Amino acid sequence: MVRVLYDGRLAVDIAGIKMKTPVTTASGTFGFGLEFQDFLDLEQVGAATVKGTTLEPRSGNKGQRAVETPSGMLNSVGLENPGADYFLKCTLPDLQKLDVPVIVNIAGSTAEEYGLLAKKLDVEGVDAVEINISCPNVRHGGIAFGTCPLSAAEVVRAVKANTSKPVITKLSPNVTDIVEMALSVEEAGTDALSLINTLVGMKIDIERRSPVLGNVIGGLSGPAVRPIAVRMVYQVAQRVKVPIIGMGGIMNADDAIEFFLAGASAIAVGTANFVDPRLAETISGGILKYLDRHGYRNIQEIIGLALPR
Amino acid sequence: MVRVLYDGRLAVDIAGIKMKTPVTTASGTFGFGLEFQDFLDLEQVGAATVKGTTLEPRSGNKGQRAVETPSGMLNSVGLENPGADYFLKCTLPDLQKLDVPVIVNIAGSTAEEYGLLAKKLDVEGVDAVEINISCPNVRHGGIAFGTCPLSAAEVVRAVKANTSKPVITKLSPNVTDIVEMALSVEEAGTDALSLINTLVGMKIDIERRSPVLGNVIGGLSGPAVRPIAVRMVYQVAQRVKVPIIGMGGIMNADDAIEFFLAGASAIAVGTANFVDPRLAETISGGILKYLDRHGYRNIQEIIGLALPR
Amino acid sequence: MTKVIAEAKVIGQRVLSRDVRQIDFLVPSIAKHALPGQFVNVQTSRHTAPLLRRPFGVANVDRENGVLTIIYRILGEGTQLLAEACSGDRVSIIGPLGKGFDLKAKKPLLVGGGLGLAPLVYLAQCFCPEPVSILMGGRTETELFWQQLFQDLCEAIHVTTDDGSLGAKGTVMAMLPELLQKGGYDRVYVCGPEPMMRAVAAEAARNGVPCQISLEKYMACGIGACLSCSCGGVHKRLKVCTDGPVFWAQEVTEW
Amino acid sequence: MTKVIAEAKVIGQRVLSRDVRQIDFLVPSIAKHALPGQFVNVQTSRHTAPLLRRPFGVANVDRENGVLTIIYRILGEGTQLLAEACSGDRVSIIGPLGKGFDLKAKKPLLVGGGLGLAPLVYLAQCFCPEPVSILMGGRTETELFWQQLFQDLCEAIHVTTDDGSLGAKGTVMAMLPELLQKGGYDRVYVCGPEPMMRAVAAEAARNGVPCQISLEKYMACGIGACLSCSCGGVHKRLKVCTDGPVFWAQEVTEW
Ligand SMILES: Cc1cc2nc3c(=O)[nH]c(=O)nc-3n(C[C@H](O)[C@H](O)[C@H](O)COP(=O)(O)OP(=O)(O)OC[C@H]3O[C@@H](n4cnc5c(N)ncnc54)[C@H](O)[C@@H]3O)c2cc1C
Ligand SMILES: Cc1cc2nc3c(=O)[nH]c(=O)nc-3n(C[C@H](O)[C@H](O)[C@H](O)COP(=O)(O)OP(=O)(O)OC[C@H]3O[C@@H](n4cnc5c(N)ncnc54)[C@H](O)[C@@H]3O)c2cc1C
Ligand SMILES: Cc1cc2nc3c(=O)[nH]c(=O)nc-3n(C[C@H](O)[C@H](O)[C@H](O)COP(=O)(O)O)c2cc1C
Ligand SMILES: Cc1cc2nc3c(=O)[nH]c(=O)nc-3n(C[C@H](O)[C@H](O)[C@H](O)COP(=O)(O)O)c2cc1C
Ligand code: FES
Ligand code: FES
Repeated sequence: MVRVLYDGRLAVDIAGIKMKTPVTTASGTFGFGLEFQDFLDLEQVGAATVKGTTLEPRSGNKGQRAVETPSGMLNSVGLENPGADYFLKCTLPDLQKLDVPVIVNIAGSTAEEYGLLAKKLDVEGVDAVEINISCPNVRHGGIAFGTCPLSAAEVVRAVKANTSKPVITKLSPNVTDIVEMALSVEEAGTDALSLINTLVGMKIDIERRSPVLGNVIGGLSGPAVRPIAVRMVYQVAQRVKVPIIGMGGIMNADDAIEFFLAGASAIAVGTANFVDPRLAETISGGILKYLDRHGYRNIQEIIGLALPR
Repeated sequence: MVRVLYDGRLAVDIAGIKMKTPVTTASGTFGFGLEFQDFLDLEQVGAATVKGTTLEPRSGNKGQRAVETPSGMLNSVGLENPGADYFLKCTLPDLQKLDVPVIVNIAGSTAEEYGLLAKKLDVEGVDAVEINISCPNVRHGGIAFGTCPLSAAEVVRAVKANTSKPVITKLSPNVTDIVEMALSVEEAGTDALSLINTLVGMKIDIERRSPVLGNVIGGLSGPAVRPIAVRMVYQVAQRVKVPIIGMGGIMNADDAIEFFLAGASAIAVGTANFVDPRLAETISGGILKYLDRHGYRNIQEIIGLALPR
Repeated sequence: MTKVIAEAKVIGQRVLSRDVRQIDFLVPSIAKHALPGQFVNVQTSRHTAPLLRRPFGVANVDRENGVLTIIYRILGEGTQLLAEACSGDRVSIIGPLGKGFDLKAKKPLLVGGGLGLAPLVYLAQCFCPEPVSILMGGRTETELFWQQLFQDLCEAIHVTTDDGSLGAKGTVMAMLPELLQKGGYDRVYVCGPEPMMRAVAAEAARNGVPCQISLEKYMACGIGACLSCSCGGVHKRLKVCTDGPVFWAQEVTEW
Repeated sequence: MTKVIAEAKVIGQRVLSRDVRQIDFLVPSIAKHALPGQFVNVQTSRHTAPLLRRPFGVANVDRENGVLTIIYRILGEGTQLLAEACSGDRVSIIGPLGKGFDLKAKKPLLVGGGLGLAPLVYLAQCFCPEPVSILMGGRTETELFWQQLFQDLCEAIHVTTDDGSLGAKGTVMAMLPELLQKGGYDRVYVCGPEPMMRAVAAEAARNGVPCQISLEKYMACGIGACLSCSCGGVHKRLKVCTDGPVFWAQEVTEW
């Protein structure tokens, strides 16, 4: 395994989260990070974004939860997780031993719940919270927070009021106007943005004549969605001031660079972790090579280069 | 080439358009149909949906117009076409010689323009018009008609008022709520729906550090988007009464069947025409085999089978 | 047991039946640790479609020579690509994954059907020279090759086929009760279609014989990170890819 | 000239340089009609990625034996896959596509650079035994193989390289004016990078020699259906894939 000497050229500061490299992991695709220790050195990852955590334990969706699609996959895990208390007691201590920022992805069904969760996670060892707003808003008849600028902003405010940590808001791409969503949560005080979450899709088993996923619909991720993700980062980067963590279909350093050029200050590896569990570490080397080849001194110099001047 | 004897088992009637087979072609991917005559028998296609036509000739976008993406492609042709007059004078006569319904896809930048175009095309030889509402609405600052239920409905009414032909409205997937869009245009009187059009995406050339497409953004199509298309058909089919022409990433008969099970009454082959220009003809044979294997008498029996009961 | 990702070299491919193949990989780093019941996650394409790795049970291992064998049925794109691999080709493999079978039986009965028989080959091999019996269920006699594979590894091979074209007619349940009553088995290991495993586990329980099952769930990661494969357990949720795929029958409450 | 879609059989693959290959297909239905300047659209994968066909100029044709040759540079996924094709493999090809070169020259000068030289091989072949001259531009001497390809087909081969490592130093423009003034050529055919074609066409116009160019645009369909490849023409919009790829230089107003 090639160890990359970062020497500060890849260092980024995302709303106060100090990362050695801008390569992080996408929530839900990296477990708690510890699962990957056979394959990579967690300390060589910019930040470990752990899987979606809720106040109470959740057992997730029934039936088949994942299926491959052309250059992508659908998942409907349904936020299975052991709950915040378990995370704090059993997982965080192990993560704390490592020199890597920990970002906890949080989900709830009311703004208050997000607030309570943020407060509970406002402890040493947690470096930031990432708000997953692609969850159904039970108050408003199940419409996802992530598709309504106002309720998204409400969640952001509830979280900001309850934590001393940097707050990242992760946007859903299933909206007519991603810029409107971004501006709304920026206004509400988010310190950074993650985009994109998964697109809603489904697959039908033509032999059984019914949906493949137990949950019928699922979230589409992987290289198939990259053109949509790059477009959204490119559009949002032109309008917001907060830093963006770009993700969606990144399979290698070239794909990552597309996101930096589109205006992302950091990126996350998601589905690709399943194909190559070393990627979140090795991709940094590829980015350095690109910087060298084009004569850039550091990653900052390429952020947003493809944006209109 | 295997000629399929349809014997009525695949026949569908989409809002009065009588098709021998429910397999049609997606606008913009099939030229005027005549381009495919070296490869297939146009009369074996359910309907030939010809490329987007505007009132005046358009020369389209500058620079690179297409690029491949994982299991998909982006295009930004920009509605290049010789205009409605040229179509009526030079192309339609050739199409009329063939025993295949002709659907003309239309685009404009105001509701009135759509109306004028519909009136102009209300002639013998044109069997239906398909409204492409994914065009920027110049009146409303360039916001696409396709992403606002009210302006979409306005376009539909303008077209309905100016034609005696069946009107198909083609929905854009770049919206928060596809069902809302569908209900709005159904209410406005559309006779059928086509879904989906392309998703907005982009690609950046990391060597040149700028967008690949001259137009910066383009429309994503191909198998990559199929899960999204199937999901939208499935959601809309549960709520509307008008028939749906399903499309988005159909590469073979199995993919087509997914759409029928999701509630589509016909399907269209798009990007796949580029990979296999015979597909719009040969796919019907595959559908028949499926009907046989499962003991269905005709295509009607499988439409919507995967929908919740 | 560390999991590794390795570039395996294809050293042989055998046609076992119309759609079943056996492939041998030279991959010492995985072969030297792999236990019966564990699986490997194989990348079938360097392109983005097919995208995910495909999981296959370890069907045999030659530790000395660093060879790992899998037996697979050609079903879709991924297995089709695998079938096109030629000797000398490199294939990326992650393994060994998951928890394997408990090996502490004195008189084990192996029960399998379809490709579920693949991991049982390696299991039988590991019990040698202990006397192992196997009960195989199949649809027709077409998959005779399984008998050849188990021939030198088992003291008794019992066969059932749905149409009676080979062995007893019916499912494995046509023979299992009698075998369990008279055979003196102290462990049942079953791997096959879910209905088979449920029936076998229930019968084993009736006879008071401890039973291990090997679950198959759609897997995206294979290393416990995505929760695609989770199932309900007595004490907690279980992940088939890391807590299994082999479980004691009573451990799993919801498959 | 009907276009056909055919399953071609790979009958040979030659390494011309580090990243350039020549591949011979047995595909009589296309080979028997293909003219110089036309192209074929090759499916490089049966999976959805890479998705689209890849266009390549016809580099040679052996009508009698039904063999069609293309010469290609390994650039990305599609050409990499093509380079992995073995003799006997089947590849789906659509062709012949587009309009080829006008063949009515008495004393033609061919000008090319990079892979633009590929279609000129077939063009030179078609002029034989007429005396053909070629002017080739390259970056360094590494692509010597082109000289071997044209050796028996041309009476004169002029070479320029950017670094002067072979032939004259500079671009083809270092030699072209003199050649056109003294050579008595009645046609220039140019295929190569756009800046080269623009410069050559301008120089030909200055010398009153009719000039044909062969455009390369990103193509999705290759058969005139998608309008990915259109460019501006004097009288109307042109499609590179059906109205071209070969055009008279003055026909095209906006590349
Ligand atoms: C732990 C485990 C061990 C297995 N061992 C074997 C074995 O030894 N021999 C064997 O032939 N098969 C085995 N399988 C099944 C094997 O993984 C699938 O047959 C294979 O992935 C199909 O790939 P494909 O691309 O050819 O088919 P696809 O076209 O992808 O799918 C065909 C069918 O296989 C199922 N499948 C596809 N991908 C996966 C996946 N990643 N995980 C689970 N199921 C999937 C699909 O649900 C579908 O029904 C095992 C599966 C698991 C989970
Ligand atoms: C009419 C025509 C004739 C050609 N003749 C030859 C030839 O004789 N020899 C040769 O080596 N190359 C030729 N090319 C270029 C060749 O098509 C590309 O090099 C090839 O498609 C690259 O495929 P890839 O998957 O390896 O690379 P990709 O990774 O897909 O792309 C690499 C580069 O090739 C370009 N490219 C990719 N696909 C296409 C496409 N469908 N159309 C046009 N450009 C594309 C891309 O813009 C990119 O810059 C020709 C192109 C055209 C349009
Ligand atoms: C199996 C799986 C589980 C996921 N779980 C979560 C989650 O809990 N919270 C969240 O915000 N995003 C979740 N995501 C979305 C990813 O974090 C990421 O935004 C998305 O997959 C796009 O990136 P990719 O294409 O690189 O995978 C999940 C994705 C996958 C594939
Ligand atoms: C090159 C190209 C041009 C297109 N032009 C049009 C058009 O003019 N009007 C329209 O309504 N849709 C147009 N579309 C969208 C297709 O008709 C279709 O809705 C979309 O591509 C999804 O189907 P597919 O994935 O099978 O291609 C175009 C698509 C492509 C790829
Ligand atoms: S397959 Fe990902 S957790 Fe088991
Ligand atoms: S490539 Fe489609 S029209 Fe030319």
